[in-house]
Amino acid sequence: MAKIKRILVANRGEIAVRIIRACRDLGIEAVAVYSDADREALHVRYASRAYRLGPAPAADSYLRIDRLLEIAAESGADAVHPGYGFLAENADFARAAVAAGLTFIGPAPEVMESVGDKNRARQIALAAGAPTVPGSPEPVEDADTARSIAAELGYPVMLKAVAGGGGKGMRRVDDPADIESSLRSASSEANSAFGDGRVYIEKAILNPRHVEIQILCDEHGNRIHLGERECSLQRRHQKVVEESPSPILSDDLRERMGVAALAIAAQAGYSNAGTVEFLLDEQRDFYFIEVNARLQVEHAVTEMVTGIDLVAAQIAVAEGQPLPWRQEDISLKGAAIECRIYAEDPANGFSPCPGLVEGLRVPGGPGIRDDSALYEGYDVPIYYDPMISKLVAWGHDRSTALARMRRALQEYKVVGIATTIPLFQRIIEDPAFIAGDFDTGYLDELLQDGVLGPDHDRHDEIDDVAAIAAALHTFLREEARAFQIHNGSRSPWKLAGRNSGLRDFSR
Amino acid sequence: MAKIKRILVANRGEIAVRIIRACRDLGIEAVAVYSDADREALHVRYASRAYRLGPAPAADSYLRIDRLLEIAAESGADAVHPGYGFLAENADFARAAVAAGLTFIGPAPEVMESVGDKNRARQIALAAGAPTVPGSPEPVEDADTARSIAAELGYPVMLKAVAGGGGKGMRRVDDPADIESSLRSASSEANSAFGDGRVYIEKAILNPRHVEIQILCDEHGNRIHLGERECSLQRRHQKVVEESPSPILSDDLRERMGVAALAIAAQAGYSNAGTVEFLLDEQRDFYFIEVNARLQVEHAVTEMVTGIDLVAAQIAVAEGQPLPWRQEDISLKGAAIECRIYAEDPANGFSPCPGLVEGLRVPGGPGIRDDSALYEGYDVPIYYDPMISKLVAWGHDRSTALARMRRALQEYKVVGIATTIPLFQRIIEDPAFIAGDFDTGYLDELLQDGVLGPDHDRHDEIDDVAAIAAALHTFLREEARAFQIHNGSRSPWKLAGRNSGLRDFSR
Amino acid sequence: MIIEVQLEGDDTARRYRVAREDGEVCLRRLDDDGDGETVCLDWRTPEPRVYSLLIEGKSYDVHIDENSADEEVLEVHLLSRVIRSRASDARKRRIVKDGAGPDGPVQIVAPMPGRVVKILTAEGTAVTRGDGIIVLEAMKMENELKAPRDGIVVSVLVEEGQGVEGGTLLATIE
Amino acid sequence: MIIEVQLEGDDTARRYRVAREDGEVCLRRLDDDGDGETVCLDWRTPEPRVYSLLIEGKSYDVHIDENSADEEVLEVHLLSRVIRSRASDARKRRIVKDGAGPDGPVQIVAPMPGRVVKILTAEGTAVTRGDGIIVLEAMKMENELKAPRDGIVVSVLVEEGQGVEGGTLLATIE
Repeated sequence: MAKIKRILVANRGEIAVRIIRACRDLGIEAVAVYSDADREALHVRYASRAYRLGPAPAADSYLRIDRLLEIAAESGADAVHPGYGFLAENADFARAAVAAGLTFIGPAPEVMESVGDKNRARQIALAAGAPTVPGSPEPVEDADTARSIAAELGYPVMLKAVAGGGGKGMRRVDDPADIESSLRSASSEANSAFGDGRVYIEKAILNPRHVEIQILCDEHGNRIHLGERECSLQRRHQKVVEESPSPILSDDLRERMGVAALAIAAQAGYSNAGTVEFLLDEQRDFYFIEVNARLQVEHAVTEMVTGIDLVAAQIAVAEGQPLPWRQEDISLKGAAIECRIYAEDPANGFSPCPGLVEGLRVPGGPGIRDDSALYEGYDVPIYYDPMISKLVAWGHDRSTALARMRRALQEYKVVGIATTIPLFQRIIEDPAFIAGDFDTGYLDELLQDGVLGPDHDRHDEIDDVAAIAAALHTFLREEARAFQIHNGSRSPWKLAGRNSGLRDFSR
Repeated sequence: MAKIKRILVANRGEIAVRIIRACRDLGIEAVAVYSDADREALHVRYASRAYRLGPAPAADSYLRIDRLLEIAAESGADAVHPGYGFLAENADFARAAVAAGLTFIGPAPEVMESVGDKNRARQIALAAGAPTVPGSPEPVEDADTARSIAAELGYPVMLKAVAGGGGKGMRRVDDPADIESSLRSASSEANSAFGDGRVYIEKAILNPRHVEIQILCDEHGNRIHLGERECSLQRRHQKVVEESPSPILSDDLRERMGVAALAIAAQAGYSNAGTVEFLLDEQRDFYFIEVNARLQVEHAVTEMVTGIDLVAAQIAVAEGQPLPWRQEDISLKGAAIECRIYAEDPANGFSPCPGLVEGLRVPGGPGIRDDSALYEGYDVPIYYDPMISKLVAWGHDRSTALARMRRALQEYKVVGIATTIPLFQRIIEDPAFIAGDFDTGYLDELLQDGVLGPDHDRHDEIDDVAAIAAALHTFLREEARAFQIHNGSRSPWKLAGRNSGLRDFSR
Repeated sequence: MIIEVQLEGDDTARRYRVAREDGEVCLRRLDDDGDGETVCLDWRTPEPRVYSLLIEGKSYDVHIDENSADEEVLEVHLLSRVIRSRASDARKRRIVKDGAGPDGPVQIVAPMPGRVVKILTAEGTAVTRGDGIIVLEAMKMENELKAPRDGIVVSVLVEEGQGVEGGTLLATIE
Repeated sequence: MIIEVQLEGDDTARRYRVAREDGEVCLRRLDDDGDGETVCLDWRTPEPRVYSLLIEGKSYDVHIDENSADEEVLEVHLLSRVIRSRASDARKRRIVKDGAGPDGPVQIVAPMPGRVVKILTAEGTAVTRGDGIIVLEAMKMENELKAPRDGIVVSVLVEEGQGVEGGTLLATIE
């Protein structure tokens, strides 16, 4: 049970900053790593130490296990935290770190491997007595087998990649006639995405909700769960808004799902923080889908309602400490919601928008937490995941949390790059979302008429003010330009702007 | 019990922003008011409506009761929130607002008046059976009376202004020989500060702690308390750091102080949110000192540990709603601490530092709340109170709250004006503060050797890096200047800076 | 100056006469129905691209993003909404129109910084509206830039693998 | 360039030779003990007046405030500490010294924006170090600006009631 003194944070961006903050709070030194694109990133600036990994592409930097271990040795780190993404669920990395004498902050490599394989994870769940989606426990090889399994399950069925995630290699089949072609296309998509074309069949859960249980297990066999997160708001199978508690879980259902999640954890020999994901059908029956053997992006909503710092808890467990809580110590207080803010333009097909953050105003006040890697002057690089901030709001009930989120989104100004803030502003005004009445298909449906909403959502007063602002903006730009043409290239607007409000153009 | 629809926020700065946020969270329109110095202030920008009050000086704007009532009528406001400072405890304003048909968000004017007079408040406390500091309930007129009261109480005694606050008109007397001159000087100081020279005598509480109870009372006789705030960290009788819970209160003592506070509230007929302030002596005996009939600056620490939004609660009470909580529903979870960040230079005798905020980086992450009125480009005006932000940290225990505050202070960057952030960085490293071992005299004592601490606090590594950074900064400045001299006044550094890191000098 | 503002979804553009009077910016709407009132705006720019407007007692904090490829295309962020619009100096717009009307050359501009991963049409190729011209990659996502109208790709100014800034001219169609 | 840095509380100043080598800023400490090693700094300025320094694997996020009245007086904010220092180009400092040594004229400058509430000494008055010259008010607080050394007030450039910006020259003592 060695006290951890220096943690290599094998990640970048907002999650690296999050982990570094936990280190600072615990009096632990954080060692940052950076690619050439990230020398000025906040995680480098907030860390105690920082080392260059390599060129900008992730394959040359954040995915380089050899360089990470070299830096761990050079910096004198005694532990490594992988964050999420990159190498977070790479058992080879975990194994290499342990072999190098480092404490890996996460589950043991062999556990990571077994729960990371969908088929093995499914078998673990079955052995633990947890409900799973009806279907084949084994990959299917040919269309005839698939057809006979599907007939037994009843249509519609889902074909899913064994190595899958993010909706790749996934097909819904409504009719036996489509089995063969769907199997072929799912397998080929899975192969090109994961290098593994194996596919299995499950009964399709119609209009499902995605609800997951946060678990926390120590190395002494103590296991607790920290309630659920509602993650049904997904765009193309990617979570965009999460909340805790789920608006539809009863205490009884939460208890049963928690018990199932912990049984799976026990069966897998799981330790450290993890997430057990379930689908809920329209009868509120739940089915295990997978284990995420790492910290999740949406961990903050659980932190807000339980008061527990999950990163600090991960570190304590990795040190070998027993959990300081028993299940009865855990209760969910109030409600929390998270928006994943991306550097993407929702009005333009969610095309990525890296670039210079010319202006930034961060929301504040009661119940607001901003976990971001932004600062004014930061240049969002083109190479990595476009998530730039996680905005979290807490309230004593769900409607207060939503109201605060609405307010915070309005306060948040990121100037210079487009972000998905307008997407969340749309979602948070939608009656079905406000009522808690949505499933995993809801968001894609909502966005069919464009992110900014249908025309009937327009508002005369807002239109008038927007048009006036646009006219003002254009007038000032053209005026400044005319002045420059008449007076030579050196603009006097620097002085004039102070008084006339033209500072915008003088910067 | 009329629902409030539109609130005139009769204040400015961070507290106006705080109230406007609560309005937005509740779906209520906020009407801001502004002086000529505040047209670009955040409270104007965040409000639904905004009206000009008058010229910059407070006497011509924020203290103009007539203008406020005109604006309330013009804007269609149905209620007024006074914040703190300015007219918050001015019973004439409250009375005029009520007479104009507005709902005043605070206690009734006559209650405000009775608890605002120190002598009457003391009589209320005595009638309520609450312990008060031994002393005269009446102002003393002459030195002989004073001497005989002092002899009865035992030295040292305190002379205090009836209309007092902030340490003005206050004298400690250790010896009968000093009574006469102290009485004269306290009375004259009180007269010039408050226009009221009356002074009373109390026994001096040695090495006291200042602990206050937050109360919340509705108009139906329901009263609860939300625990205490420890406010002993004061510089020249002004609170600078507050926390909840107090590091020295037992559950039993909290309960007894809460009961005393509520008895005083009942005796006064108090409604809405308020604070009952006490001194604690070295035996942990407590003595009532005064009632603050308004929201306090430090209300956020109570919000963090109770989960209750005090401004929202004030509005609900003002609407005539009964409190939704009973005393047994209230518990303090974890610990919260607040630093009042001022635009003052702690290294230069706390001289005020208004001016342009050229750069701003706000801290974030778990447990951090920033209630501020700052943004990058904001020009802090010279006319008003220098408090620019309240930084609050919450943790599941006091040491976690302190660690997060330490981290947040390090993250917080306000470029362009000096702030008191270095003062808090000093306090938070001080062993006595960390141990919770301090009284109201602690901070002035700590600061005797200067805010930045004694020389033995120096650190070779930090000195080396600081000197290198200073050399680099100076080199870059001189280099840019030399380049400008050689190449004419139009600087090419705008381009060069991008690559060489010289952006600093090109802005 | 006459400023024309076309809000997305509106049938017709709004026209404003905007001028400085005694240092103030004053504005009159000139739509079909004739003569509106001239109002002088109470406005500030407290932050870059952010306008604080007070109109009839109401406070609006407006943030305007210009499209990096076309400064006339604006996204106006206001009260939790985004209103897309095109705003231009009417006289200037006429000049541009004369030179590059619907039949003039069209420029394909990088909408964001990124890397050119594929050039789909060589110089001299005839394309129809919607054909892909260039694939640009940024943040793990590929974006196909399409021909906004029929024509011939007269120039391609970048190479595969090249990194480009937002706003870079990539190709021209005539 | 030779830069001298005097940290408050230190007996002697540190001297650095700073130069650009192949675009990098390299620095060598030149203290009494003779010749140190030349190191090229890994530095950036991600934000105005903020430096990110990496030195021997350690990361320092340093924020430097210049005194508005005297650019050589720096407050270096680093790891929860504030280190006050005076840093200058040694050659330039010599020039200034020749012109305005300890016996030269001294300027009283407004340390912050504010309003002149009182002028305590008229032009021509002899003052001793510590005497109040001007009272400046800002944010409900009065600040007395004092004579930094003995001399005669040769000019007072402001009037009572006047508002001044930070850095404004208020008076000169010789």
